[in-house]
Amino acid sequence: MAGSIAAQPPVTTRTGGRARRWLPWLLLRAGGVLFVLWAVATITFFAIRLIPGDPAEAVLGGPGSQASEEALAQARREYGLDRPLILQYLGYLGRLLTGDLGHSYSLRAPVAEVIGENLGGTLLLALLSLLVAAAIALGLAAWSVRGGRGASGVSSVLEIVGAAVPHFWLAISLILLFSTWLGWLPPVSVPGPAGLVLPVLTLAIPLAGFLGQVMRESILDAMASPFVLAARARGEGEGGVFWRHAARHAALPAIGLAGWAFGALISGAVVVESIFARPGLGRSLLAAVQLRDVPLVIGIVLVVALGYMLVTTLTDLADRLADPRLRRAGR
Amino acid sequence: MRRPRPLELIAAAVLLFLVLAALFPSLLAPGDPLAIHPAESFLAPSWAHPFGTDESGRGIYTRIVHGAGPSLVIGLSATAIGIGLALVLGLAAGLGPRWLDFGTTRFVEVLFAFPGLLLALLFIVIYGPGVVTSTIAVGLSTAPGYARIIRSQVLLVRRAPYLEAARVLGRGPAVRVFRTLLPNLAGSLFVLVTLGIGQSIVWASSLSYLGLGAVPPAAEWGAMLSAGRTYVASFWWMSFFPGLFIVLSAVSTTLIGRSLQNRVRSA
Amino acid sequence: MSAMLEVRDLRVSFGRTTVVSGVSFELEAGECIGLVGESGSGKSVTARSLLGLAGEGAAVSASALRFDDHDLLSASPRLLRRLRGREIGYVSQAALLALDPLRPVGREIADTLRLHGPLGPRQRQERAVELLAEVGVPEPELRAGQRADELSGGLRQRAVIASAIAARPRLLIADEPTTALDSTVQAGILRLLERLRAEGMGLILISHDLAVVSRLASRILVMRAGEVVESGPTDEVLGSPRHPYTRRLVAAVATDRPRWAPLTEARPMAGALAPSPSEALPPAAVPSEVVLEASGLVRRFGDRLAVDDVGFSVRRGSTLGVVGESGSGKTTVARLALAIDRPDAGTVRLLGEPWSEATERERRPRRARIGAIYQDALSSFDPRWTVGQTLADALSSGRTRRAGEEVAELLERVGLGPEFMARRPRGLSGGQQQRIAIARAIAPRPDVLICDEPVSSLDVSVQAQVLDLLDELQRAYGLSYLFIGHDLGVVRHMSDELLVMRGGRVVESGATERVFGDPRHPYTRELIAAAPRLNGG
Amino acid sequence: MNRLALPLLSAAAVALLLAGCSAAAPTNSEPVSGGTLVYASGDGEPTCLDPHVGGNYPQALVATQYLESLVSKNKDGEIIPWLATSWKEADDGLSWEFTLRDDVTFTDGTPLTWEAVAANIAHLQNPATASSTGYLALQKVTGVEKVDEHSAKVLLSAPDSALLDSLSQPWLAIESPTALKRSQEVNCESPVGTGPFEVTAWDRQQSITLERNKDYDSPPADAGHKGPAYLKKIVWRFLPDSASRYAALRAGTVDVIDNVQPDTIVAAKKDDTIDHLDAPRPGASNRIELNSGKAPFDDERVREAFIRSADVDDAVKSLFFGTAKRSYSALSSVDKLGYSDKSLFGYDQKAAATLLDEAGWTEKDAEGYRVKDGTRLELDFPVSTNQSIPAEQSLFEQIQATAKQAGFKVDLHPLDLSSWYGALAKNDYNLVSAPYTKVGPDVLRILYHSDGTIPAPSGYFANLAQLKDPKLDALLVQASETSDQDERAALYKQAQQIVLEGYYILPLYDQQNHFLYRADVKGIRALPTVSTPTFYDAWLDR
Repeated sequence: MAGSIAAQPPVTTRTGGRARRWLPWLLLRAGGVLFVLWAVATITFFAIRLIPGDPAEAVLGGPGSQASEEALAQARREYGLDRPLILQYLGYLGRLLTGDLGHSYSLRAPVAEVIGENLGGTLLLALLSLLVAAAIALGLAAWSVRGGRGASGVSSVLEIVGAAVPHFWLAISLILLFSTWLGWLPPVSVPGPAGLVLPVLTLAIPLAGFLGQVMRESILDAMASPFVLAARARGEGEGGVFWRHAARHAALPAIGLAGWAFGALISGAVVVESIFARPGLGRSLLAAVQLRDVPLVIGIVLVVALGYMLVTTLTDLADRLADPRLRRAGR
Repeated sequence: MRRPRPLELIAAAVLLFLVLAALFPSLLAPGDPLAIHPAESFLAPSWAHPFGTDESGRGIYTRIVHGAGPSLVIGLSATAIGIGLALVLGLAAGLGPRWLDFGTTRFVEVLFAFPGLLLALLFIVIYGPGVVTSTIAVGLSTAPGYARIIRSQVLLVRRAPYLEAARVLGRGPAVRVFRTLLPNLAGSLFVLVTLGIGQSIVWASSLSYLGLGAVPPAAEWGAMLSAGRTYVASFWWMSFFPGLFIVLSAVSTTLIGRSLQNRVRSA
Repeated sequence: MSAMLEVRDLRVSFGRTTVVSGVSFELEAGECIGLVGESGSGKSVTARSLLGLAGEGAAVSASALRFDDHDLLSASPRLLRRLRGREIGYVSQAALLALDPLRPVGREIADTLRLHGPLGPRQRQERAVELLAEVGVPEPELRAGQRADELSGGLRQRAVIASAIAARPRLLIADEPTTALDSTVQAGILRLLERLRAEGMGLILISHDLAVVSRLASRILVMRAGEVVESGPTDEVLGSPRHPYTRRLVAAVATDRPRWAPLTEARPMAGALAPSPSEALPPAAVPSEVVLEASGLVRRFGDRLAVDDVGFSVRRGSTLGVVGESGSGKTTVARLALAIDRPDAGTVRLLGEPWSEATERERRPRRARIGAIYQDALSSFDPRWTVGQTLADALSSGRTRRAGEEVAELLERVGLGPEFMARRPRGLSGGQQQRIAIARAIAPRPDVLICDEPVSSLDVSVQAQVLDLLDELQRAYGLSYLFIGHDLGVVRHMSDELLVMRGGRVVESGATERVFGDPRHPYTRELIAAAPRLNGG
Repeated sequence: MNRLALPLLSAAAVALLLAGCSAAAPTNSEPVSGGTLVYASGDGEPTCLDPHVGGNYPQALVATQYLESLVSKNKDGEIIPWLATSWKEADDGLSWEFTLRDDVTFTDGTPLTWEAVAANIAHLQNPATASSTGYLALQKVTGVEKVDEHSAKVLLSAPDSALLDSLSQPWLAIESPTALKRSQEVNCESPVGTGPFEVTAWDRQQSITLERNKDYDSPPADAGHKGPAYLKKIVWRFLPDSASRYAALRAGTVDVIDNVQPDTIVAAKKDDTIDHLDAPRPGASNRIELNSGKAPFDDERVREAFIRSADVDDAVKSLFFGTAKRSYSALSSVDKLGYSDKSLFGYDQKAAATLLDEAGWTEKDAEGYRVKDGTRLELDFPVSTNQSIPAEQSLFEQIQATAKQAGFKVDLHPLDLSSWYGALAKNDYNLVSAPYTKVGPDVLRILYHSDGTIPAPSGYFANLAQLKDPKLDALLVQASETSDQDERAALYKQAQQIVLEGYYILPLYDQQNHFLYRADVKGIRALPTVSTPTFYDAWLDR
């Protein structure tokens, strides 16, 4: 659920250059990642403390448990909830450094294990949705470039509408159409590909709307550029011109958007995973927050933050490799 | 000025309807959005009730019209919060010295690293659901996206030759920023605002869907959509129309924003 | 044997506007024909319509449009695609952008072979390297793998030509092949085209630069507003131009025109400043005070030494020309003179007082004493302001933006009417934009004006008007110019004294006529020799 | 564009045809062994599969399939034998002796002996188990003694007429003593019982897998057959979204769904491929409690005025499509000792107005809400979005609207579970609705005895109406101790009269508990104890 984005690749950090100068860029990047992860963990740790309700109660099978005083006292000792907040925080950071994400209260299992089980589902969903979104956006762009007069008008409207649809309204409509009325697809996720189609479509369509709008500008610029005229003059057909030249140029802003898209996919996953009952990080996060399961919330948030940082680092790298002008311009 | 394309007319008409509905709801829908008529519940769309009725017999058309106000308010104020915060961050990063740029960018990345929805979830669970908290939550979670765009725009404008020309003409830094840099930035901000309004309404409705948004019986589109969700198999219109208006408002604000931008650019 | 290419009264129109009408010419193999005209004359559309690439929505008609036995008018898209690249090669107008920045240069050349040859991917790559060598690119293996932005302008142009001739076409269309190239590089490209023509390739050379076309073309068509105003053998057209437009074109070429000689018919200067239209007379030699001087300037970017120990002095009322190829450091010198950039070493003094050492706050009040105009005038205007607002801002040093009569008078002084006040610079021609830039620069009555390539991107005739305007203003206000350019003819015509720069160093300096009369440094000699001249050779 | 449309339309038409007619189901009369049943629950996934820990209804639903209790109940509400073949209360009522079946073994091989009873009761009373429902039900139990290898004596601090009712609930089912020695984490993941199925896998947030117990032969007295269950396997899934849960049932992806919405019940009636099981839960009826512990409901006239101003009948009819019958009692209609009095709850705005005037709420503010010495008649109503189904939340909205006519300003606050309990703990409510499932009328003691207002350490307390009436307390204690059924019935009747006539609660309907299942799944029945369906007798007619 990140904000909207205009067709503007982000300005990356200010160092760059030949192999020798990659090192400072890498160091700076690694430093940035560590800082962000630390900040995210800290903010979440203290933010959750603001939530009303007794954390110890969350430990004992969630809210409303009529656990006895001894049970609550024992839980506080066991999870160190009786120590002053700062000590808890430092203890927590210490364990974090050793990779111990702690124990989930609600699922009574190590957080790392819970995340391990759910990570696959969400990653698969996110990656497939990204690919389908890119395919739809590219398809629309190709159609609008070669489809004649009305094509580009219609496809740009489709993109705007696509970007404006709330995930859950789309999910409900898709279930109504493809499952209830047409009966082609299962309404909830079942093992195997059939269960993936609707969830992926629900995430991919809004993302395709955004990607399409962003790629459209750079594709139209490329198609009107001198190097495309030169390609045509060499005898290249329209198809060759689009796939060999314009499509690559559309990839640049799309790569720049990847960081934001990752955030949008994770937020979307929360909604899609609960409607289609797919196991995943999104759904576990929602449940964990409602059950005040502190370690699980922080664990998931950290994994998502790490994922986000990986994606932005990769896009930063891809930017530099794909478009040498960025590297040479020292940006 | 270019002759308006049919699409822009439709978008303008939708926006006009929404603003009218927001300002004078009783003009377009005289009924009371909250009054219940248990005998007339779950009626299909008909002349009496163009969009059908909900589980308590309230006209969905009436509630959508009366819901326009709150939904637009959420859209506008969330965008204001989002872009306001982003403007501060973007300008600090774009104009300030390098260390400030580095610091702000790291801060924006931290905000970005939080999945938008989690930021909203935490905020709402701490301060309780409701229109105000969900508006601030949507504003906060959209700010990093805008901050990143504003920062790149500022850097772009800051390097523009006409700023250097102003310096050659002897204009001081303050004059250069306020008479030249900011007004030129405003152009690109305008698009962000129109895009932002649509997105804020969509995200606010997602929060209502998760039960974190407007408190019943308020006629807010997201809450109506969420309420209709359980009846979708038997009474499709309860969810369809609120959803339709959420999409319509987001699409028309984007279209109007885009066409105004083209007008400004080609004027 | 009928000609290889026959064009009979070609007509191209977009919707209601006709862009090309009544163009006819023939071309034999091994012959070069020149299409000359200013921007908007339709020369480029004429060439492109031969390939069926006139543009979106173009209506092309002709009584005959034949290449060998192919009728280009009724050719099917498939046939046209087969002709392009295999039979007719095309070097596009903005050559520096004609290579896809994201793909290796070798791949762009291999594409032509892929489309029209039987070679497999590996042989294509090898052939591409051979082609690069053939067009004179050093270290072709290395260059083939690099991307467009890693090559200099000249190398990029050669790579584009390699791509155009890869399939050995029998006709090559070269559209503005040498614009924005330094003269020495330009000379190299023309020699390459000459070799291709000699090897039997038909060549259509399109340019706005008469001198460039005159070196290669045996026949010339002069085009204006879509029509051919004059055509014939090159020496005839240039030697004794019949049509008044051709005459003006030939006259406007600044090369070899003495200092102060007006390049345009002496137009009576309106307003109080009309000097008597006497023949070219330098202003009275007033005991000239040094208004701007620099000594020992050094500026380094990373490990590249852009300016190395440069010194100069500009006298009141006179022009110091700075000439050199791109990358010679002349623009950096201009930025140091304007104190936009800080030198690593050396000083700049303005009107006798320290200028580069002063703090920005100290400099601000004296900024009015030194103005600047740039090659791309449009990008130096605030996009949101009208012409009136821009000039009012310059006049009132920022306080009021009221368009008053002083603005109208300022416009008049640069030869523009008051109706321009309400217009937006974006909607004006290149020449008009540069005039407004000049008006803005002289508004605060400066002593010195830094002109960084002010006319390089203008058509020859427009260029002449701007240069004459600068002369008039210099004579009227005793302005001193630091005039920077890469076109030797223009710089020579404008400057009293000259600096020749190469690789950040001043290789030669002195009075302009002395430097051109007997150039001492070999690089200066090479520069002068490479500059294209109207009288061919 | 039309080039593409033609093929798309024809494909859709074909698919519609296929989906329309369901495959003709082969009809066998005899139960068929084998097959896997997929159960889709709308509740949140339990945090622990051992119902001793915590003790909520989702745990009871799944535990019914693999754990068994000492005793059960039949349709007429009489206690019938299960793991215990017979039982005897001591004359002084301070102990009960249970004789166990001698031919039952737990699925981990441990034989069922008296030690199992002792171990389970100890496990329930151990604070570390953090049991709530089980812990509260065994408050009077002080210990367990061996009588012989297969019979145990349960010692009490005071006579407890509700002991058998309590022991019949899944939250007090008997688990293998050997298994109980394992860590709570392991036991939560794979509890060991004597039931017809056993837990073989728990893939969190995905599904629980139960497989047939081959050696099973200890069904309750009223079971449909003997020996092992027919089904080979049960997959227990969690589909929180009600619309997609119902769609999954229609698509055949799942076989049984719970938490069914009223409109889907009506739709299912029209669909012959889906059958309906209505099993209202025992214990308290679904009701709105009026917090008499603080203003304005400390005044009985204001309480009656509110109840008179709430038009519940119309709302129930329109929102529940007749799938729920209006209740005028504090107890579920399943409980034989339920007492109801329709006359107390008639919708009468005039009466409400006069009552409010008598109570001093005479002035009205601009929006028509009643005001008394400057304070507005405003009521906070926290609503738990987890526990109240959407139809019930709409009912509260309709009550809010009708109460507004009488001058009450009702503020609804839909909250997630944690915030909801938080609000109750801080006494931050005037109205609240909380379900309570328990076998037997003793639920009245938990809900309305003044002890119920003393919050547990976690802040939770059950007496949400904050009713402190010594006379009522005495009645409830006496009823819980007498074993004479007629005396017990008379006592509970008087108790309920006090609660109803004091206008402390606004009863709505029985605690709804609806299930929909594919018509080709035969032999599903709800245990008459806590109305959880058992799939012991179920088989697939496929």
